Amino acid sequence: MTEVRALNVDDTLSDDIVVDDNRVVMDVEDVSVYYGDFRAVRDVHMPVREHEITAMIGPSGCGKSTMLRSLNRMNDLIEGARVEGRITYQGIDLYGPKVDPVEVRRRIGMVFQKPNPFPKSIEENITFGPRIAGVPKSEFPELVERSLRSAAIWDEVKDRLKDSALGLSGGQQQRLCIARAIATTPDVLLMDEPCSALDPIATGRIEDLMQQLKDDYTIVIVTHNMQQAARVSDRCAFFTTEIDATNDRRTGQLVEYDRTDKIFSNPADERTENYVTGRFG
Amino acid sequence: MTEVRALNVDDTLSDDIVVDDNRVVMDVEDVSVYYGDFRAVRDVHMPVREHEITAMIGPSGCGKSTMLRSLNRMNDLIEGARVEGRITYQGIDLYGPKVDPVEVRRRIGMVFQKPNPFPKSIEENITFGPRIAGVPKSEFPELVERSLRSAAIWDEVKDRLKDSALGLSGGQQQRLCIARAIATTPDVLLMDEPCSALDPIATGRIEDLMQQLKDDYTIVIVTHNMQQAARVSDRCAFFTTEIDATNDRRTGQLVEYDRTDKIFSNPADERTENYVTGRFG
Amino acid sequence: MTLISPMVDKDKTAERVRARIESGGRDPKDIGFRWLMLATLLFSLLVLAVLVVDVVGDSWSVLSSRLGDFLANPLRSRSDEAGVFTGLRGTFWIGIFVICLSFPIGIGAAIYLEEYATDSWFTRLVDVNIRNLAGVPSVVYGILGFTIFVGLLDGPFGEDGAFGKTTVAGGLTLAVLSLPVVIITSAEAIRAVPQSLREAGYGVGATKWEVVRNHVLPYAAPGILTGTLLSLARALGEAAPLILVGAIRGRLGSNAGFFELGQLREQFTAMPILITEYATKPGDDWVPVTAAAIVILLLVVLGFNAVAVLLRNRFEAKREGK
Amino acid sequence: GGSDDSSDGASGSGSADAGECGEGSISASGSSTVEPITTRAAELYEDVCGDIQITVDGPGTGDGFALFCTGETDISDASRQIKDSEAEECAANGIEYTELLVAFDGIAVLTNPNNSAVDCLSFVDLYALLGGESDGFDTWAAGSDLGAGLGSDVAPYPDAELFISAPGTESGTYDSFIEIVLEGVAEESQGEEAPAGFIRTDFAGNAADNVIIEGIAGNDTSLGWVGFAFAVENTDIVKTLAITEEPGGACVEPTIETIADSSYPVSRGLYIYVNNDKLTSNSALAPFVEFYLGDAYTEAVTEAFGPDAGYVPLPDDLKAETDAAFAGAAG
Amino acid sequence: MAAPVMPADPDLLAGNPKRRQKESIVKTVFAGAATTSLVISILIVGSLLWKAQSFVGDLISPPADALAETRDGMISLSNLWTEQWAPRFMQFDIKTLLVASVIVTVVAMAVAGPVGLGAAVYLSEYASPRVRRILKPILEVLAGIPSVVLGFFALRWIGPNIVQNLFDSAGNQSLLAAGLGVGLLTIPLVASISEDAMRSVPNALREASAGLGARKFTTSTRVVLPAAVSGLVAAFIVATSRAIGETMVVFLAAGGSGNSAQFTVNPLERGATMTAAMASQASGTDGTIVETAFNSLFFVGAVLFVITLTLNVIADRFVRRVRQQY
Ligand SMILES: Nc1ncnc2c1ncn2[C@@H]1O[C@H](COP(=O)(O)OP(=O)(O)OP(=O)(O)O)[C@@H](O)[C@H]1O
Ligand SMILES: Nc1ncnc2c1ncn2[C@@H]1O[C@H](COP(=O)(O)OP(=O)(O)OP(=O)(O)O)[C@@H](O)[C@H]1O
Ligand SMILES: [Mg+2]
Ligand SMILES: [Mg+2]
Repeated sequence: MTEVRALNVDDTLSDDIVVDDNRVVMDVEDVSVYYGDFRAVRDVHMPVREHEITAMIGPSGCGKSTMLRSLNRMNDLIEGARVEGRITYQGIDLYGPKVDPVEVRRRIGMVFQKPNPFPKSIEENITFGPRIAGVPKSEFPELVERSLRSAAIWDEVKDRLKDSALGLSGGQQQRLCIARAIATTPDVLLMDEPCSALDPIATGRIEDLMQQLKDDYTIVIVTHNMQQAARVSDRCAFFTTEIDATNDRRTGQLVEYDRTDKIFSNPADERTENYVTGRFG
Repeated sequence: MTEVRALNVDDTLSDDIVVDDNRVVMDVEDVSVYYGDFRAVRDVHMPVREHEITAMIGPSGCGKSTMLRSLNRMNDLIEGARVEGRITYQGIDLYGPKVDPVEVRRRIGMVFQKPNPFPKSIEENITFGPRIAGVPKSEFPELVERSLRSAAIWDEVKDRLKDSALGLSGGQQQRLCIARAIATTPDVLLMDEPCSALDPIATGRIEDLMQQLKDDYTIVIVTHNMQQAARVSDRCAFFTTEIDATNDRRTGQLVEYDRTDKIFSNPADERTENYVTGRFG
Repeated sequence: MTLISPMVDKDKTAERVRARIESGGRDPKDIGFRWLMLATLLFSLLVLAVLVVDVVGDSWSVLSSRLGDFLANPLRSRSDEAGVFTGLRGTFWIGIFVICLSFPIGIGAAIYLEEYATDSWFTRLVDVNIRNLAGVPSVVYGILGFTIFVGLLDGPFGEDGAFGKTTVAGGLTLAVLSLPVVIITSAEAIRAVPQSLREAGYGVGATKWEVVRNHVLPYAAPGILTGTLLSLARALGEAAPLILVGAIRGRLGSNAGFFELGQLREQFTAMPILITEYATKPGDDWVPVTAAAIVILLLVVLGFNAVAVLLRNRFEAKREGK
Repeated sequence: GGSDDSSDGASGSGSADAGECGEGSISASGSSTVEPITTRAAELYEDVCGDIQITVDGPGTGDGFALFCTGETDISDASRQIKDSEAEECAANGIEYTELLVAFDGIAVLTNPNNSAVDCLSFVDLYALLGGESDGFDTWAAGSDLGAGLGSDVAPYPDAELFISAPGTESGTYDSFIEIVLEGVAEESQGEEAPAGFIRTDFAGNAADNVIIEGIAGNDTSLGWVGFAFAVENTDIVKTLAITEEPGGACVEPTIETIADSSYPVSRGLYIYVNNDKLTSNSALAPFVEFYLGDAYTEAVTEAFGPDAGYVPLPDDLKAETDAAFAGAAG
Repeated sequence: MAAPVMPADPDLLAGNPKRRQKESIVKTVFAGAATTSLVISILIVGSLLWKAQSFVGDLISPPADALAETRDGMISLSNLWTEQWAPRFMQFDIKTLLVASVIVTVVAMAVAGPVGLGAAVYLSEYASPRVRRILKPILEVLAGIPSVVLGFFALRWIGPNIVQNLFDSAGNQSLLAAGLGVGLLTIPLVASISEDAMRSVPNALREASAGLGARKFTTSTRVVLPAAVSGLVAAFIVATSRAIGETMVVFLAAGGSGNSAQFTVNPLERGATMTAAMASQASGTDGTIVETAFNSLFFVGAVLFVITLTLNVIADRFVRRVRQQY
């Protein structure tokens, strides 16, 4: 694979895509996200490639979660949240008129910072998504096993599928949440700091799991932990905040988006360098 | 100064104190802290030396805050919290029968993770402590200026002392809280992640301030940020958690306590090394 | 050079420090205040305990000698025959109205406000309106009941001779009275559902209703149940609106059984009205009767209250324990 | 009483068959004073015709007639005779009715047992203390001049607080007291128009008779009035005053006898009005009224408030007139 | 070169129309439920105004039957400002009712304010979680005691045992006895809202205070109470509004149930509050067969409604302020 040129937020990304990279499955073009009047993050360009892990890093409040949640219209649920610019999935404008956000979320699954299993049985956690999507009940047993296997938790729970998911440990719960997301047959998985509530061992397992999952899914992950970004991701977007002169509030922005090794070894922007070397944050 | 030997949790600390180190102002000997039946942290030995910054680091839940709050009997406020072992200040057992915890807290001040100014004027925030301690009103003007100067915030607020403290920025609020703590003339300052709610610039200012303050005060700081610990502290205690075999809950413990440069360059314990090199957490 | 001019107690000899720290000091003001506050709390509990003891004591002669009679007999003009049957029956049916009308409508409105409504003038209006309705005195709801439910619904929902002052009118009035409280408490319970649970639902492609039905409502159910039970209890203890709606204080002719539907179109009475009537009857022999009726109403109302509060505590404890 | 079996009203343990009881339900409304009698009769009727539902309400005589004259009720209880205006309303709606005198109710004038200064008052004295011209008098003595001017032989009254405990304006007892005691003196004193009114209005009336009695008992120099039936129950805590119509006349204590023979001057008749059309259209009505005036009569009247107290039954001649009136209406 | 992604099936993300339709039906149903509250408000205001305006109209141009009941053959708006409340005589002195309401409310709040606040301070600041777990529910259960019960208690117990014992001149019923009864009724309300307000003060402030060497007394009075002041004011106003609107206690224990009352400022005397006047007007009308007199009920209701509404709006302001703060 050839090296891509370090991106500059002012460039148009599509010009920079190199042919033998993986196909772009989601594209973020010139996107700003607002909460009411407040622009939380601005001018983001970020193509997401198939079967890659794309990481978003940056200091707290720089809009990583905001950006991530725009990718599957999860932000629709927040009063006043608004996306400007274009986000596409398989070439379809996610915010286009004929798009049903419910369907978007089915195809672009999400895993959250704090494991959030439903307070129901392990099995019901998995089958909820398929059930509401109209998958026939007869397929459930196979589907449950497949999802749990994919999330590398089948062996741990196969004898207690009817037990409450709340009885699982934090790391198990997080893998269950991944399994639950997988069960609706998405092809992109968004993960917002999926390990930050977990201990080192559970973290390790999730990281391993992500590596396995990327064969079948495209993954976008937000993390606070730079080492984690360096370990797991193929591509890395560094965000930071800057005071918006017009209203004196901090707006997040994409500083640099590039291959992970490049970001960590030879970043193009000084701010990125300061951050990845731990000068602040 | 000569190097102190790396401490081992099983040693008795007093034997290891080297003469030309600063005087030990607080000593933690064989301390465990419980919440009800749950032992949150166990077997801590940790002498705190005058005019030094002692940092406590470790993964979430390892008992850093618990330990810190035991140092000025702040944990008394939590139902069921209980200290075993001996914590001394100037040689006095803090948990001795005749000790007035209120007086302890006046002498061992505390700064919290989230800036928590009273919803009153800046001035009243500062004078609250002295007033209840019976300092005559006539001394207030000088005391306010002195405290605010010590906390390096005087210039920013001197024209608005009567304004509400809630109008200050997060970083200013945190410095105000430090000024407020200083105003009761403590000689130890405990700080629980004082910068974690702040942006990099505000963080930088607080770190500078700590360096200035250590000429007059002894500081114990909890931080999540290893770079911060490395930057500001003289001595560093690394805690971690381990499953307590008896009850299957995680108990925190002190892994290593030593000079900061030693902890970060040449730790004695492998777990410390894993942690400081970012292998997890 | 530095900004810092230290004010550390330079004179900190170990002895002085020890003396101050080991002063042991319990401040008398501190202790006095604590006891004063405790006294106020105990006072309020004590007065109410006196009330209960007093009432139970007064009622004893009736409850111990003729409880069965007392429950089976209607509003009567002689103290040794008087009972609470018709009152209980009316209160039961009023409860049914509250449960069947204000619960579903109230919970529906709460779901709308918490889950569906966007921040629009309409939502704000409804919101402000509900909070104000909750503060409207119950006697004013009586006026509503009198003009609307008694006056306008006389024809369709009232039998001849009931003058519109029917169980339907009473039930509707109290259903309307409890609606705002049901909405507010249900909305609170729904608001307490962790956002993460909703996100989990939406994240796997559920529609709003699917999330609400499968996740929000089950989670909020204990809270909703608590709130609705409390508002039910409040409605069952209300007398003022029923006085305006014309609950019977003399003799209630209806000898319909407890569960007969026909009585909905007949005149009615209810426990609090019956107590008001008994309380204003002349003669000391009515005191035990009144007290006994009060004990029975208290059992019903405080029973609902206690169940609600226990339920909530149970679920809260469960949630926190998790 | 005949109903100490625990009948809940639904048992229908009647000894008579449906033919005698008729079918339907009966509603009575009107005076809260008469309501206990009608209620008691209805309660007793349960043993005879348990399936007949009889509702009795007591909002007041006026309200009762308002309903009665639009044909909504079968029976109207009244503590006075129907007013002309009410009769016109009935006529306008084509309602014909029969007036049945059922009992007497004395009104007892009360003070506190500790008040030994007065034992007997005349109408004039009562007017001087309670009439329209006494507005604002807060001692007994304040009425002295007025009383003396009207010929009282008791004035001057004691110089003590005048604490009034009396029925509220909504009650029939209040109206009767005005009508019987005050109206005549007022017209004499103020002229036909009675610009100052018949009764002073500056006291808080009360709806609950026991509360009125407790008010009397709670103040050493209280004055008030209440239905005789309530007063006799409480002679241990209140003192009934003897009354004379004219100053200097014979003082009469209220008792069952003195009320029945009309020698006690403050008494009134209690009535029920029965809708004539309903007597035929509602087959349950006539048997009930018959029972009311027949089997139930004595017990309902005398025991309306329990075995020891009650209203005063009609003397035989008046009772015969009532029976005859009903017989005529029922055809 | 960029790989221009060809749009896949444009309906790929169109979703299931059936589910969307169900969603919109459900939403409409719930919106309808929320709208009923508006309908109720409109009905309340409508039913108050309808007859209240006809009452005021009657005062301006009195009908004959109303004139016949008066002493001087005169009715005007000034009948709203005389010395007594006696609808039967066309005396509609609204200040008699207002002042009685104020007396009852002041007495009630003088009891419920400090006692409720003290109980709240104890529960929020001193009680251990275990004690709070026991006491708070008891207090809440007691909040459910129906007001007829407290009315009976005020009449039978507070009046004779407390008021008449303390004040010789007091009758068996008095505004004071009713006020005390209403006060008892509102204690749990004040305690509960105040406790919520104090508990919503972030623990960080308590810690800050304790960290500076403050005792609990100081923390409670100088930090927690001032920080919670909006909530406490709200609690007080809400309770005041409740006390003004309380009916049965006053109806039974204040002595004004006979639908006539004198203007008085003496709490030891009998009197009728707005609510008691409404209840007695509605429960017995022998004397007031005149429509005008009966309609005074709606006029009083409208006045009561405006007063409580104003109080509630003010209380809401304070509650909002609490929310904004933390
Ligand atoms: N629901 C919301 N309404 C208004 N502003 C919001 C909302 N959520 C986030 N913000 C603001 O948007 C900005 C970006 O927030 P976001 O949560 O995306 O940051 P982040 O990079 O994920 O931070 P963290 O690392 O702390 O999770 C912040 O200033 C935040 O205060
Ligand atoms: N009030 C409390 N009651 C019971 N357990 C507590 C309480 N506070 C803390 N704990 C438990 O004690 C342990 C140590 O908590 P502590 O807050 O001291 O950790 P920490 O190292 O400060 O973590 P963090 O970095 O997240 O602040 C944890 O298991 C925590 O759940
Ligand atoms: Mg985030
Ligand atoms: Mg901590």
